Amino acid sequence: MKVMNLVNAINNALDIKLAEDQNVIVYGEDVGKEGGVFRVTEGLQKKYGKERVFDSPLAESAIVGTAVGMAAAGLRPVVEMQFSGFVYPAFNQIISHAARFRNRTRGRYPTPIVIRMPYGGGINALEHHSESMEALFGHIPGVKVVIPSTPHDAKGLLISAIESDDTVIYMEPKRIYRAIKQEVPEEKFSIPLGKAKIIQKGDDLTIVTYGALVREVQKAAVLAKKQGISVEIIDLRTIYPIDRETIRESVRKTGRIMTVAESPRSFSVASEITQIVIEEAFLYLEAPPRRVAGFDTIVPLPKGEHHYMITPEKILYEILNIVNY
Amino acid sequence: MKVMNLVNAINNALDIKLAEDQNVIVYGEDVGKEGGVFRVTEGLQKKYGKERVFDSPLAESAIVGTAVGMAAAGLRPVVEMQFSGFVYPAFNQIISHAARFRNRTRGRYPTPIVIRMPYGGGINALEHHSESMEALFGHIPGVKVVIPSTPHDAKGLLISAIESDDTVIYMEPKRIYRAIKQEVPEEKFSIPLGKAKIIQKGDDLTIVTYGALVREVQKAAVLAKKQGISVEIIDLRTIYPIDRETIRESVRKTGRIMTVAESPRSFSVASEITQIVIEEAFLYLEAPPRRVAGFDTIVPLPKGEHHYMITPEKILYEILNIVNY
Amino acid sequence: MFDKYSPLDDKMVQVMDNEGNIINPDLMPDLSDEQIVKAYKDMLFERTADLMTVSYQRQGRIYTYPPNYGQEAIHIASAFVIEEDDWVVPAFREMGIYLAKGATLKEIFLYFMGYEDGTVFKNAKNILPISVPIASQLPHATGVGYALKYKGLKQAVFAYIGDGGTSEGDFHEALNFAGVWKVPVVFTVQNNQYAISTRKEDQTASINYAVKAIAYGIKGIKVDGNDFFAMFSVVKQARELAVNHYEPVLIEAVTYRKGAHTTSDDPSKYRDQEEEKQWDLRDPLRRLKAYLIKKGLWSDEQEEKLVSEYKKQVDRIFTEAENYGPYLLEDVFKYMYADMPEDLKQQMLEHQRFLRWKQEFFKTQKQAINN
Amino acid sequence: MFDKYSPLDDKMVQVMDNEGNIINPDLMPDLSDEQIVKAYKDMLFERTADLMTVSYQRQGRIYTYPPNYGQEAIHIASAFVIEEDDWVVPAFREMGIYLAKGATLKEIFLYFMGYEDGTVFKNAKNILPISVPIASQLPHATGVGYALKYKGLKQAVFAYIGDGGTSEGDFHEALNFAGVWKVPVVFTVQNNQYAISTRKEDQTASINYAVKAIAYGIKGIKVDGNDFFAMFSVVKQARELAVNHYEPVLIEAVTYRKGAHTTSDDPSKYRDQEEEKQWDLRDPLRRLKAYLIKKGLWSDEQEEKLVSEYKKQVDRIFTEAENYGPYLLEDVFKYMYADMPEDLKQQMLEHQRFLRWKQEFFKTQKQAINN
Ligand SMILES: Cc1ncc(C[n+]2csc(CCOP(=O)(O)OP(=O)(O)O)c2C)c(N)n1
Ligand SMILES: Cc1ncc(C[n+]2csc(CCOP(=O)(O)OP(=O)(O)O)c2C)c(N)n1
Ligand SMILES: [Mg+2]
Ligand SMILES: [Mg+2]
Repeated sequence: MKVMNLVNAINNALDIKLAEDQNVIVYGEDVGKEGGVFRVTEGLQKKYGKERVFDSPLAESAIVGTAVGMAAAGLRPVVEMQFSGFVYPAFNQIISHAARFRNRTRGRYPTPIVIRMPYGGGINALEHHSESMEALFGHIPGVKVVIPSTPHDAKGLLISAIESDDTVIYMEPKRIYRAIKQEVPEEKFSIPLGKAKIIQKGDDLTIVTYGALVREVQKAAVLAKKQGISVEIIDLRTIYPIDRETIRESVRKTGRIMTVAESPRSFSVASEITQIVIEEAFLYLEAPPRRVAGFDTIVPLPKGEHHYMITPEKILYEILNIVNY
Repeated sequence: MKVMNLVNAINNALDIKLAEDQNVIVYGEDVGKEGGVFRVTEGLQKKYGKERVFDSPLAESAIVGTAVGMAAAGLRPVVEMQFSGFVYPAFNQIISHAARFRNRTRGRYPTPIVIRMPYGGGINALEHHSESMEALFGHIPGVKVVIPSTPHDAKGLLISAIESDDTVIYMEPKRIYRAIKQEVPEEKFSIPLGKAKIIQKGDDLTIVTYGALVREVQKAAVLAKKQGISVEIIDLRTIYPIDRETIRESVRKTGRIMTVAESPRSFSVASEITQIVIEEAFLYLEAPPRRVAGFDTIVPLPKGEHHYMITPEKILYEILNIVNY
Repeated sequence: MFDKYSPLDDKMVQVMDNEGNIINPDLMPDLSDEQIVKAYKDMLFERTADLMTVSYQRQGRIYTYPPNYGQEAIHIASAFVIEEDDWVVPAFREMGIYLAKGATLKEIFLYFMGYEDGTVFKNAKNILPISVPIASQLPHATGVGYALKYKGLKQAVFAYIGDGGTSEGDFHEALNFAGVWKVPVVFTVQNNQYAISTRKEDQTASINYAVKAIAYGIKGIKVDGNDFFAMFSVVKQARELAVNHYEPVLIEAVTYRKGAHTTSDDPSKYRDQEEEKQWDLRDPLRRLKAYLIKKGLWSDEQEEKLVSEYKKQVDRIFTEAENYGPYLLEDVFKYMYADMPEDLKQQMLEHQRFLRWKQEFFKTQKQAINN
Repeated sequence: MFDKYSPLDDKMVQVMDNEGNIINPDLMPDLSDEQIVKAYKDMLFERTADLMTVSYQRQGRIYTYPPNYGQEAIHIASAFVIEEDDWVVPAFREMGIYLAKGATLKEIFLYFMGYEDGTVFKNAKNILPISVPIASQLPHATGVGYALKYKGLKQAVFAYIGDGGTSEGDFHEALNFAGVWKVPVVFTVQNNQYAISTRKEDQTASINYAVKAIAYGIKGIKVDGNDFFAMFSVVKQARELAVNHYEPVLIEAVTYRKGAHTTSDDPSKYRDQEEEKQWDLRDPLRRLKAYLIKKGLWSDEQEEKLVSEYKKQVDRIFTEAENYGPYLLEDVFKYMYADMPEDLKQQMLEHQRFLRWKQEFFKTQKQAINN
């Protein structure tokens, strides 16, 4: 075991996979010499050489597009989008190819690609550096979408993502890149994709969340406890395919559910979870499923960001709303 | 009044706006000389000249990106994506600029752009020519998303879209381009964006739908009637911002609601409507809101498309399910 | 040839004139008469199959189809160069190449009849599927090239695109990456004068398409794509640059789309017959046939006989394709992910429940639905 | 100049050497001594403001900031050419141009303090906001150019991008459209040798950035971007081509990013001090100052005095910016649409309800939250 933050854990997962599989290739803007703007790939070029870990030209569409070609020819590329706000030039390659090659070729050419990207707000960043648009990826048939919330999960999920024969969008909550430290096994281990984790048991209410907001929900749960409310917290871990079973069992027990996420609220993961709950547990509901999400606005620049960010107080407010329904 | 199909009605709306506003410019791939692959812009280049209606090079990102620049300099571009399946190269320009310029510049530079695109399945097309990905646009803060279902609406909504100071994604259900004919006023009229339309009153169940599926829902309603079920049909018309009020009033009355749409079901318009209904009418619900939507798969090529398409029978099946809940 | 050539001079490499005379013997490829006859036959086969496919479409027996008519020399010349282990990255208008690579005509028919099965090219080695979103296939070619180089394989990648496709960002990014990575990729722009209805004057202001190579530090060459010999020589030398020197190459193959853009298109809307006639003189089959006839290697009688054989063959294959098995519900779901997610399984089961209900319900109700 | 120049020769247009000697008098612009002194002062102001901004950032008084340090000659020379009605389409590293266009330093500070207000450039005519997604601003420039031509206005558009940005698809598409549409746009690539940590060898294999113009049938020129005179002459003539002949132009301005990519970046990770020293000799201020001193138009004393004035001025403006008003909740919502949708209004109201509750609740509960 070794104490790691999220950055260390992701680096460690890449290191392990680069070491054990010659087909794994890591590239993207500034990931080579510099080790990425967040230093996630630091040291890997030195260790594995420029042919396996390298800086690409500045062009997201070709970064993903070349990965599709590499995958077809047997490699397992892990590419980085410098920020999730800059993934859009690659959208066509993701939606038209990475997500579709397997189906188009009836399984002949799978796309074992991982597209890593830091996402989310709360770091006082420039425009386009703070968004949470995971729901867009959730709606694209053919990709999986993974978001870790701890160093431990970041490692185990990334290893699964690299080993998956499907394209995985792997979104990294940059706000907690260095904020959470944890003991993580140094050896290889993996966490299955598509399985949520109950990180706190509770009776009165289920909260589904993921990424950086897991921590905020945990804080809110402490506040709620002082109000005599027992919260069950589910860390979704995988946005698609969603673990309906874990959600179902939890909400059937608690009778109340709320999704907490930072993205714009309309057409969001929260809406989807509400739909799932309605399908799976309508008769168990004691209150309407709520969404605690960002506004349907652009994330404000730093001076206005506090209006947008979801705080433990806001979560508590919503907890009280749902419990007192 | 004149009998028009959807293609005629859209052409007519463009004609009217080109005639009355010198700032309106129409361009895209093959929209000039040829009048577009669906002939929607036929005759307009001849009438208004090559400077106002023209073929652009084959590049969707620049089509939208130049429109952002034109809009900043005072024009009102109406651009065409040849098929909605080819809008993805333009995603960055849509999400990072067309949707954000107004907010970024605190209103100084609005983006009065209309991005037209045929969408949806059922025409036995090649790959990428059949998808319905309107939910992606719904999740992007800063754009409006409009889908007409009749020639009359197509004209009135397009005129509003062109006159709107916001970017409007205007999706045209190509399956009914020529299938529906209707008397449409020849003079200018407009239909406000963001307002749904109740196209059939009913008591037992509300069905929300839009685009080509309105017609299928109407057929299903006829079948349902034979089973003694009275269906209220809402044509959403605008995907964002959604007309919560019309939905709320209807479902409070009927107690049951179902959304019928062709897109992949996860993270879809249907999920969003369920969330809205839960927020607006939880205590009025006699059955869980249902979604009748496409599978979370890629739309199959023509020989498999029938598995995917939503038929009146399928809608009826779901109606019976919800009514017998 | 590449050493002396600059695309800035806007010259077009040619070996044979419109009447089949060899006007540039230096570049005349070293092919045996048999090989040349074989090439002509392959072009004839492609053309026959293509024209018949268009007529099947007119009969409503196949869906939208993009004809290859007029572009056969590009395909067959390339096919003659492409080696078994080389990779092909298609656009959608290179039938002759797919066939040479081992794809079957039946598969191609299946694809345009609406089966994904048709683009798997099951027994063809190292060929990617047909790619519809314009230019988006080129980054794949660069990526395959990277993998080949990374693995130390002596193989080339042959990627295809149209003239209009050069305007897309992906064209730029793919060629730029190829230049930086120095990967063994031969990019061929089939300049058939049109992107649907759009001509070069509305597509780009560059003097030609080959000069675009300069932006990527790679070699570019413009060749008469209706001249089998010129095309063969250029592709051959491009392959050598790619495989032996890791030099990507951009080939502009000048040709003419004699048919419609697709069977949904009507070219009379945007071009005149005079132009079509002019290009008939440069028709790739006409030219190679003239050469063969002059050399006494071919005759109209042989052609007539062969074409009628080909027609029978194509028709037999087409009928076979028409009798292909059903498209099952599970085929919609099966290939989405390596392991089908539970949710997808449920969606499939739910639909099956509906299908069972439907059968029951409409049997008992005897209801007519006006679909 | 443009007639004789070919970017294929990879020559860099220069007027002044590193010591301020005029080595190419033919291209020496016709500027008065006062104008040249004014230009130097503007460069000095930009540099002073820039260096101070970096130090404010170090003090935690401003967020991430991309320094302009070393690129001042490009900005001020361009600013001297750009006319009042001309349009500017920024990337994010052209402070001197924004200021010349009428943006205020206060606004620039506000932007990097985290207010959208700072990129409105309220009293600046015809300038678009700062654009963060690389290369995505170039299509806007082409679009503005189209509008100007359409309206028959004799105005040019000046668009900016970095060397790395040339790899993006939008660079390609924007320049290609500009070439086809023949719009009056001057595209300037500020080649500061780095895209964050990435150098040219990993960015493109073209011999330089100016040759990329050939792919679009437009003129391309490579100029010493640290040479005020050369830069001025090139931009001036480019503007004339644009405005009088609707000829878009691509300028590669060779410079060096003396500072970090942004204040979050640490260049010592990827470049060595020796290189930085070499570029110090080519510093744009150093060179113009040498010219002025030789001509007796400037002195170290004058400079010292002026810089200390500038520092006070900048500091005053910065403090003013620091005292800018609050960012209200409604500012998050107000500008999303022309008319605020009902749904957004409700979201704002709901948040206000929460804020009122919060105040009440935590007053009574006296609870501490560990945020
Ligand atoms: C990204 C994208 N945009 C638009 C289309 C629609 N489309 C299909 S073919 C075509 C024209 C292609 O022209 P060209 O590249 O010259 O190839 P050709 O068809 O002439 O072989 C267009 C616009 C598409 N398939 N993909
Ligand atoms: C589309 C996009 N991808 C990535 C980034 C992150 N990023 C910001 S600046 C930069 C490098 C830009 O280099 P260059 O174009 O040379 O301009 P410079 O910063 O040197 O002025 C990168 C990769 C971005 N802003 N936009
Ligand atoms: Mg073409
Ligand atoms: Mg740079």
